[in-house]
Amino acid sequence: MFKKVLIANRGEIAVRVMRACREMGIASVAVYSDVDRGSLHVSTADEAYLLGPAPARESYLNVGRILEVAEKCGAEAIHPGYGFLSENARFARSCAEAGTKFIGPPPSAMELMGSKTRARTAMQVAGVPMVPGSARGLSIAEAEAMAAQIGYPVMIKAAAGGGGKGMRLVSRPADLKSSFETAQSEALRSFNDGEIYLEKFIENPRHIEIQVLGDEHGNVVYLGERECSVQRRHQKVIEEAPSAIVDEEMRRRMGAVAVQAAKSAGYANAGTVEFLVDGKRNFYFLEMNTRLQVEHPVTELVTGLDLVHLQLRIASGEKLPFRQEDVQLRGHAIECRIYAEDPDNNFFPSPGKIAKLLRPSGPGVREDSGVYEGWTVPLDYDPMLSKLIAYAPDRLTAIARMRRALDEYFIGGIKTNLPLFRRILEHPDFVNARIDTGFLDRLLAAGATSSGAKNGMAEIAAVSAALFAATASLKNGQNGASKPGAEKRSDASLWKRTARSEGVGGE
Amino acid sequence: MFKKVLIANRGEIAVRVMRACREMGIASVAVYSDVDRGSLHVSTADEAYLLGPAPARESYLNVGRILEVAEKCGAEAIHPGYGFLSENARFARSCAEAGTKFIGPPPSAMELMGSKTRARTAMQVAGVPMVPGSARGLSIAEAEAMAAQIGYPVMIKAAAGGGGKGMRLVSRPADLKSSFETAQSEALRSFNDGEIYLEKFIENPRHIEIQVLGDEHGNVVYLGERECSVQRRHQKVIEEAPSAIVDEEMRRRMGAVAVQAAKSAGYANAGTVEFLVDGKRNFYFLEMNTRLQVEHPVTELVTGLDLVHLQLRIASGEKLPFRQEDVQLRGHAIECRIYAEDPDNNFFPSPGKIAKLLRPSGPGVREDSGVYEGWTVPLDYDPMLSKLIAYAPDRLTAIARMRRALDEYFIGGIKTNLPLFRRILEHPDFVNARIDTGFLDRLLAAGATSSGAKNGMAEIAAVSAALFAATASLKNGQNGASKPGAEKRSDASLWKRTARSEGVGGE
Amino acid sequence: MIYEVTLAEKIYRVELTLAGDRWKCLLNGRELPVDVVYGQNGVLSLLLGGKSYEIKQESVGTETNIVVGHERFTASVRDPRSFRSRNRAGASEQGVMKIKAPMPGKVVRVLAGVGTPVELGQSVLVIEAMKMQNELKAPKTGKVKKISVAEGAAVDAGQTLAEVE
Amino acid sequence: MIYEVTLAEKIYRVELTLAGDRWKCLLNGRELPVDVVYGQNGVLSLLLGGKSYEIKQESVGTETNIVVGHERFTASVRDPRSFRSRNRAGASEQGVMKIKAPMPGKVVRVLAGVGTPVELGQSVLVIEAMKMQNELKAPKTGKVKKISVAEGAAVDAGQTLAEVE
Repeated sequence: MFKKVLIANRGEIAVRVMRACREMGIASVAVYSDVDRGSLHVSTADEAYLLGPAPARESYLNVGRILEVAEKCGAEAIHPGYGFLSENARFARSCAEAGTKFIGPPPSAMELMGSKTRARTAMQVAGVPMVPGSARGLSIAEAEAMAAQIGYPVMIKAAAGGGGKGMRLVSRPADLKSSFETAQSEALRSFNDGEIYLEKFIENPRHIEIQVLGDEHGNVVYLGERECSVQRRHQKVIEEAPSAIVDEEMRRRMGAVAVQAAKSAGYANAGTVEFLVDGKRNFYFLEMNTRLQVEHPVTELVTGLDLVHLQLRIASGEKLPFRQEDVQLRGHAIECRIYAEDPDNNFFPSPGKIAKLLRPSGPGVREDSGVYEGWTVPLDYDPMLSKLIAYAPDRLTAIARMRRALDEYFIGGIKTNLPLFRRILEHPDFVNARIDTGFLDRLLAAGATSSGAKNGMAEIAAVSAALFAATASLKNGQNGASKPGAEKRSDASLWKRTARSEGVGGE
Repeated sequence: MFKKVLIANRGEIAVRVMRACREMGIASVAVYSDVDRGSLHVSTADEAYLLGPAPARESYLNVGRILEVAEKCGAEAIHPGYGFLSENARFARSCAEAGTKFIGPPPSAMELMGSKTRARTAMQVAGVPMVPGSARGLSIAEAEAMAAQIGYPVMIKAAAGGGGKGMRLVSRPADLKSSFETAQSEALRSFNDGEIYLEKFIENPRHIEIQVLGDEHGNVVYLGERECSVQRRHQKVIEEAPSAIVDEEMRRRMGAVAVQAAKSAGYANAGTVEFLVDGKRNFYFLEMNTRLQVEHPVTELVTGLDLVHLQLRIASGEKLPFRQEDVQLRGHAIECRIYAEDPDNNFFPSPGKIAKLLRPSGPGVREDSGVYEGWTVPLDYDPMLSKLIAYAPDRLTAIARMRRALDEYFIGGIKTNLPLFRRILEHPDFVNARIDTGFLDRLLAAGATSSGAKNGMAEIAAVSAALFAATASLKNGQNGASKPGAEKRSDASLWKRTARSEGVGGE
Repeated sequence: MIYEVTLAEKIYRVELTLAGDRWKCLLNGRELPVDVVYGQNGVLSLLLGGKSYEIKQESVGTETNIVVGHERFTASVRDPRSFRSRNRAGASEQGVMKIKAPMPGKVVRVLAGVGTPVELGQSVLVIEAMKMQNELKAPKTGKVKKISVAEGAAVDAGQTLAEVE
Repeated sequence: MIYEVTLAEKIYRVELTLAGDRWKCLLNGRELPVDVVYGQNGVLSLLLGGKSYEIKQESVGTETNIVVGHERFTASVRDPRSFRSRNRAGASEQGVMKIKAPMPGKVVRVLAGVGTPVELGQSVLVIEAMKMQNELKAPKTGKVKKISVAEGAAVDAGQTLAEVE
């Protein structure tokens, strides 16, 4: 096993990997940017080295500097976490050249899966089910023939497309020709490439993914699925395991396909094969993520395994310590991603100082956090603060437990998306597992309904606001009327001043 | 299911039961004594009512007042937690008479198990293995015959005994007569009852217990064992599940015996059958605890069940939602009981204000706590603050994880037994599961060995002490030499004053 | 002490008197038998008629929130006995209103310069944080009186960026 | 600022100079390139030669502890430039020593009254907390100069109970 591992990341995932290192007797090395000197991952690590200024390209994406630190401090391996350099095959190659083990798959597998068209071709060869359609350019006549064959609605896509450009949804044969031509001219203008192909349009799909794990001796297993259909702008918000619509037989089929995909790519270490699932529970390959996922804890809770421990053991050359038939799912786990963002204001990021932090705990509650009370969330990176995970014997109990944990969780001083989760977890469609990738957008479009409970609590809140003000005023040695000149710049007086301030701020 | 449940307890167990109520949609009612108004269980509950002054007999043992509160607020059931009224059969009967459901076994089962001699007789009838010996009074001649039959060493015990009085260990036949006579005269003097019986002496036994769960329809299951051999003065300090010496076959035999014991007592709800286990893995009935145990979380983690949810469901009349064959153990769990006590000073209680609280979290870590930062631990009750539980795929990883969690746990301002746990978890006998009920006493008798690491850290500590003092002095607006008259009574200056105080306090 | 608390456009008059270590509380003239204890810093345990409430208080940018259980209320508290405070309040509602930064960030654009007439809700500045842009809008119809920051400047939460009169 | 820190009977001389927002640190005359940040209240993150230490400070009764990782040190800090503090310290070690309550509790018995000769380690008072009794012992051989509390009195942690001279 490695004696020292560098974690080329920050925030909750850096802390999570360092905890695993501590548990395995491995010294952990943090790297940090100028604005992260006071971050939790720095004080959690056994060693810590400055990378450079705040911008990621000068710090957490600075391959040269990271490898220099690894060499200087004698780290034998680098864990990339997720994001940043985790899916960068060139970084993985550079590690190998520098004699440092990259904790992840071989660079060749990362390259194959990193290219959408190469991956699609390889997966087709491997017999992985894909959304019906063509992966090569078509003429209008070919497109019409294929659409007739696979059935409407279909999606017309530019081969070089991205960001929604050169994409058209076609619901009936009469519209195909004009849509094809519009998409083609848009693609030509945007990408200077008019190649157009066509796929069946999956209506309201679920996003379900399979966790795979392979060692460097050719063994690959799957660890069940995660349902990640609660998304906003293709960003996962809630994940759970298992999926309410996947039964033993479907899990076995999806797992076999995922293992086949991984094996055909020469995959090792932890990876995730993402699928779209339609209303008839047909599943289609979407992409493979060649790294540890944010949502790996839900899989850990239902399998009883520790994926980061296993990543480290695999990277050090060990064989998988169990076989497929040893993997059993038990209970149900749900994860909420807690972000410093304002759900009432278009999810605008809300960096700033965490003035107060009350953390949930107790039975079946896990918090993987990267923050502490008094820390200032910097402006410069992804605003994820922590992950809250609830585990219980069944899905409804896990939902109830997550609600209880959310009640206990309080992050004061910045806006977070905590209030959003209660809305989701109380929505009858979520409770009944009637979710797809459009669920959250529909919920948000419907707007918040003010709960009856809230109205009953207004008097309590009003009295409490006065009590806080009165106590603050006593603490400041004031008695009754305030003397503005005498105010001290304490938290309490600041609060009073804000409460009494006359002008209403913008927006 | 109940709509409202009163929790007749305080501290972590009250909070733990309230969390279960919240998760099940049940309103929870706290009761509290004068000194507990600011306690966590009061603010965690949906309702809270004052019982009376601090002494337990006027508050948490005040049956009349508790039932009055339950009736007034409309609580349909009472959860007694552990300790206080939890094993009081008369309280259970009073609940029934008042029309309030007592969440626990029938009073008759509590009475049977509450009397050591009645329990021993009933268990013998039920065929439960007992420490060899007699349960009735013997003459000297009978005692000599029985000792010869079961083999030395034997323990001579007064039937009415307690607190070690009237007890003698006899290692060889020659000593039996004089020991018998001494014990008998001591028993006569102490209890006015000279009845003496005899049991085989179990050397260095392990304490292993079986969790049972029965519904009110005659179904009883066992949920595996807990090893609780790490004890100080018969007080459990660390518990784990499963036991390192119990295999499938032994678990099945112990489980069957425990279920038999419970069934013969007409038992329902959660209970624990405690056994002594000798060096040859023979197990002997010790006693049955007719309530939820402090250490129930380790069973929850390895079975994936929630015992408090199940207690509530059983008490409301539901049948057990699973059968014996559905219960599977997975992984390993360890619990540390965190007390406000000073392990370096004969475990003297250390009540006072928790000035700083840093709580562990992350993968596989559960904290069931009854305290918060800023709370003052009262003098009046058991000094348990919280329970820290670590879960991992195997025992050694669970130990490593618990060490990691202990590193993260910081309780400032009062003494706690946190440092003791590191000593235990690093001891080779504990790591290798060579533990019995004498293990901890031997460890404590051996004294602490100052670790090499500690010496290397002394310079860091010295520099840090100066840095804290310098920062405090800057905060106080002082620059260099202190001006004693100018000191403010802030935490920082208090610290400085203490650090500089000349007289050394007693002990 | 008498406070006027505004929550969701409704005004509550709360009169608090300290009797020993307990607060006597009148809400809109009606006595509420509250039992209050301060636990963790910034957390209040309130018992009222047996019901137990854990209440937190926080300031985010220019807002002050009171959190009761999982319900969050934006509150503004005034002490009517404070003559200056009342006066200022009256003046500001009719006169100058400020636009404050809701979070730390960078000013990327000023859309309406000094002297520009603006309507209630019209965007005045754009600030950026964490790669997202947010438009800050005029709190009243009037004229931009003052722009206190330059394009490209870093600003703190609560900092006044502009005034509209 | 210069501090004398006593840890496990060893004295460390720590000289700290604030240069901008960084501390320059000399330990027994040798420069230590420390990089210090205050995180959570009472928690310090210290980097030294790449090693990262999370350090907490706490006062329990009459003790001050510094916790580095999971190692705990009882520390006493003196500022030698403070003439008064040094003087008092000198006097007390030779003259009067106090017996302080290590935790809140109740005085159940006074074993050695005023004027009684006592030996180092001899029990002087008994206090009780949480149903357990604890004997408080003489910090030096001498005579009981003063008993500051009566039997049955409730005492706070750190309160002086008796003096031995």
